[in-house]
Amino acid sequence: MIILTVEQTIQWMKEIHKRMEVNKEQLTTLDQAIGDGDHGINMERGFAEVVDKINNTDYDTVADVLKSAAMTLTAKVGGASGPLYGTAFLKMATALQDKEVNQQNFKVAIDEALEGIKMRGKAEFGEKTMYDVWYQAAAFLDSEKVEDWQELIEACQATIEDTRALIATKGRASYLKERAIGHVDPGSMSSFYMFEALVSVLELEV
Amino acid sequence: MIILTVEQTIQWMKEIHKRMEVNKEQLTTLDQAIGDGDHGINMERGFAEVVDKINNTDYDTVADVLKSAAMTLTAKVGGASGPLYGTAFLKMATALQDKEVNQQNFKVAIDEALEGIKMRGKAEFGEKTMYDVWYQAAAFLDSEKVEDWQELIEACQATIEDTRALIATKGRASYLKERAIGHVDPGSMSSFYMFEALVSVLELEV
Amino acid sequence: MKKVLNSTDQVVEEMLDGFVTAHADSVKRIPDTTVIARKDAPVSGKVGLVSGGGSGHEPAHGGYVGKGMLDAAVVGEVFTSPTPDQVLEGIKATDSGSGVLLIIKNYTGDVMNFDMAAELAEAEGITVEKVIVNDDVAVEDSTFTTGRRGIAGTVFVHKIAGAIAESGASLAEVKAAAEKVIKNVRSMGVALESCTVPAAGKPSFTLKEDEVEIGIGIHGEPGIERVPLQSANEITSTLVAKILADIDYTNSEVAVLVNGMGATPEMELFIVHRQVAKMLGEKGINIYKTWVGEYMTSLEMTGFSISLLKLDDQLKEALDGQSDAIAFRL
Amino acid sequence: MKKVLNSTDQVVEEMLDGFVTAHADSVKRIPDTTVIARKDAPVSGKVGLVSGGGSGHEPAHGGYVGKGMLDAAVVGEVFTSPTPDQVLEGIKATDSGSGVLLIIKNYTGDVMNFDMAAELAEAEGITVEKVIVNDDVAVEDSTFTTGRRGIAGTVFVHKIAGAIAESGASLAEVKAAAEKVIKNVRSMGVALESCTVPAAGKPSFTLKEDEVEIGIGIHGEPGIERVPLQSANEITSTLVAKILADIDYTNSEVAVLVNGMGATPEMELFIVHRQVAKMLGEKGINIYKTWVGEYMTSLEMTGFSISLLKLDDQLKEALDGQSDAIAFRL
Ligand SMILES: Nc1ncnc2c1ncn2[C@@H]1O[C@H](COP(=O)(O)OP(=O)(O)O)[C@@H](O)[C@H]1O
Ligand SMILES: Nc1ncnc2c1ncn2[C@@H]1O[C@H](COP(=O)(O)OP(=O)(O)O)[C@@H](O)[C@H]1O
Ligand SMILES: [Mg+2]
Ligand SMILES: [Mg+2]
Ligand SMILES: [Mg+2]
Ligand SMILES: [Mg+2]
Repeated sequence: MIILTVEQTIQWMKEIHKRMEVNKEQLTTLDQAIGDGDHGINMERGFAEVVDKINNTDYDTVADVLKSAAMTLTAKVGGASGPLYGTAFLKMATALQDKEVNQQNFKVAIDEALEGIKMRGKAEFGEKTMYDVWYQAAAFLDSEKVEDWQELIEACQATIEDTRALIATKGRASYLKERAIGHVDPGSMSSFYMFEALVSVLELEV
Repeated sequence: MIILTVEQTIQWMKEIHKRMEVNKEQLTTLDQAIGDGDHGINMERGFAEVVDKINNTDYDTVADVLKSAAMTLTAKVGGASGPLYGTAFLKMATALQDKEVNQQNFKVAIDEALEGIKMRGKAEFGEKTMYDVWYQAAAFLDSEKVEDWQELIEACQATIEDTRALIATKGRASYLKERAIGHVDPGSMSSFYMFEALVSVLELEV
Repeated sequence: MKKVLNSTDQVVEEMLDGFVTAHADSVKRIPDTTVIARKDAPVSGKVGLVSGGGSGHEPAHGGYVGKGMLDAAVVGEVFTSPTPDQVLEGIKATDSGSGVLLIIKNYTGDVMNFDMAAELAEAEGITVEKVIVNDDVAVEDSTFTTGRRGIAGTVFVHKIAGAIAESGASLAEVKAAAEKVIKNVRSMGVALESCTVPAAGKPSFTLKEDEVEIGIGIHGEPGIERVPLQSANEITSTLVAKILADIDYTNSEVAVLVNGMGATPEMELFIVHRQVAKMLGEKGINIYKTWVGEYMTSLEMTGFSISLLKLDDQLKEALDGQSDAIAFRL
Repeated sequence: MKKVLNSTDQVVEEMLDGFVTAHADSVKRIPDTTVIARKDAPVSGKVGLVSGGGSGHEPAHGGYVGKGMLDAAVVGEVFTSPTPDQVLEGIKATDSGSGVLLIIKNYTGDVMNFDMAAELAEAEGITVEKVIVNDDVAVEDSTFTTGRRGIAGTVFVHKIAGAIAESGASLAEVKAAAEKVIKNVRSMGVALESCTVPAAGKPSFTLKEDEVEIGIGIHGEPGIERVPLQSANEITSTLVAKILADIDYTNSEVAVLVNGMGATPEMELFIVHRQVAKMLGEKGINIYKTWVGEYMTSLEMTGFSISLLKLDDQLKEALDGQSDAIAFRL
């Protein structure tokens, strides 16, 4: 069964942008605490560009939409999150090339995205980065067939809370050592919004 | 009748220093309002040096004490007030050279100091500078024989209040035009302390 | 936030415009990019030197573009690494066929974006090498983590690699010289007050009236430790001691860089330098040359960093080489 | 007050010490004075150029000492003119028998102290001439008052008089060139935040979060008007319009100096320069050369000034002349 259409994928990007806009200041504040205070700015700017690009392009496949997003994020965001998200979406696009997006294929795509982030960022699970959230999301999709997509949100949510307790060993937060404890990782938070946005379109009637 | 001995002149300088120390912040605050915020610092530094110099020198005449003060102020203060007060005290010293300090000679000395400030600063009465206070002090001494030195303090005090209402046409306060109105001139204030210190030693039993 | 701006999302664009307008005799902007290049780039027969990073570090990096230093600086958003396509433009604008060296400061974002650009350039047939500057001793050097950051010591890498490249050396030689500098330069900084990223609109961190943050990076990242405000000599001693503990400077000659973070009066930087010179003198470390001023800033952050570069004859000669870069004339 | 200091009454002493230590290859301190002189002063056969003023304006004035610019800078306490005996030491250190030109900024204190020094020097048989810089159009030029202040435009006087002196010109010729610069240079500044004099311990003035002070001097003196914070373009337009109204720059070539007051990020100065260039372009005024950076600061004041110097061939040539001064290498 197809779980994601071209229309839904476009909507997914718009829903992400909406969340980045609304939470721009929250993400920036999180990044001020343990990074350099630009994550919300980067994300909002990046997804505004993605939406702009998508609004001006016709798409035949989900893969094409994701590829557009990937290219735009890579070319417009910069910083750590630009290449990481750019890679994640590019890997998803490649995995879904010439395929319909059923749950099985989508799971593979998320696995690929996860591998992409790992490859690009040299991150492992538990280093207090966005990787943690993608790792949990992938793990969730691995578990049988999904009945209730809300559970994906909950899984991600739990991971975010887990990052709070961690010392970071990748990204700028790693400079802080113990002082990073008690703070949520901004990239994990923005990844959470991506999955939250995804669920909101998966449940759309199309 | 001698009104000022060597001892009293030395004491005069110490009394000035005491007042500059106590009122350093007030003078600086006045100068922050309409100048560059260093007058209290300049005055305290200058008279500390004067006292230091005087403590380490033996004097035979009032003129010598005043000359020491003049040289020290000129060499250690800088800014506008350094040359102006340096000149004032130097002119007093010159006027009192080889003379005993009776009221008549002292009056002439203050007249000379006044002329010195005018020559150095090209100031006239009513330009909202220290000149105003010296002008009033000289005018007061011109008026018959002084019975009550407290009246000199009152004359100076009144002049200070007068400077508040003026637009300045000399010194940094002149840049402010109308905005200088309502603020007392810092140099007038420090001159007031000099005369206040003078009266305190004139009334000393020696 | 009180800044001289027109619009927070145009700061980089307008700065670049103002920069090339001011210095049109020596630099150019590659059209439709955020790349500032030497006016005569690519310089035929010469290895191209490209650096860059987020903006907000002015005069880095545009100020270091010029004969004897960088061929191009690629500029990102404030405190945000430039994107791979922009870096690629920088590489293309400076490659004369002799290859291009990328001088990257060790931040995850910078490394990833420059890496991707290098891959793209290689795909277009341009030979690219990279060096990664990691002079900040405030951060632990560990292979399991991100490792030390690149901060003000990077300026020495630009200068020396620039002189070597100008002498007609090969890409491998220029890279080797840059790596020698990286191996021999250490830095550490302190902040008294935070900066404010224009688009964020509020300070990156807040310190109490009597607190300083030791070991800050150059992007308003928090440092390693908050301590009470101390005297200039004490703060300086802390930083210098940490630097000297990291590599052995005994009996060596060094170049010193006392770098203002943006809002610290130069007067205070000289007071710091006085203590640096005193400490080095006591340790028998000879100062070959000193720079005091703003070289790698964090917008209007108050604070400073100290960098020490251990020299040998090759490095000395390269350090003394002529430079036309606007912010590093020699 | 949060500053990198050891003791508020040692700032000048320690700064001078740090300065000469950092730049011992090109400058020296005349022992027991606050005079920074060219290492080779007095330069035989050359007119000596002496300037100075209070400290807190760094890199002014020590940074302008060097071949092609000043022979000596005499430094006073923070924002306080140096005393006559110190200026005299500066004169004596630089007179090679060809006479000395004093470049004085028009402040009552500076004028009086330098005047007294000139009298003392003349008494010792040294020929001394003076020029008084008064480029600040924020202040009215009137013979009944103190007249306009001298601000950042003074740097152009140093540069051009320096080049003319270096060419072997006579005292009269150097003075004439300096006066030509003074006649043709105009400046104006704005502050966003005050500075704090170390010994005062509190800001010289206070502005509201949305207020700027137009027409400030360089000592934390209040300006002429407080207005709401505007865009970079608007503030710049106000200053440039005031400058252009003062002398006729039509069809001329100009040198531009966009000068940071101490804490303004260079990024913002370039945004200002962008608008300056735009306005001059619209008026058909041609920019010959531009400087953007910190040249005449007020400690850590936030703000900037703009200076325009109208050029002729003589001034252009002198402006282009070589300079070894630490803060104005050319
Ligand atoms: N090596 C890495 N691997 C995976 N994620 C990383 C890595 N480094 C940083 N990140 C993620 O990127 C986020 C920061 O993104 P952003 O603030 O946009 O970039 P920058 O750190 O360059 O300012 C972090 O919160 C973290 O989740
Ligand atoms: N031309 C002048 N004639 C007389 N007094 C002057 C003149 N200019 C300034 N003053 C006096 O000097 C005072 C300022 O002294 P100070 O703050 O120490 O010097 P500066 O203005 O150089 O900082 C003013 O308040 C004023 O009384
Ligand atoms: Mg960030
Ligand atoms: Mg004053
Ligand atoms: Mg960043
Ligand atoms: Mg003063």
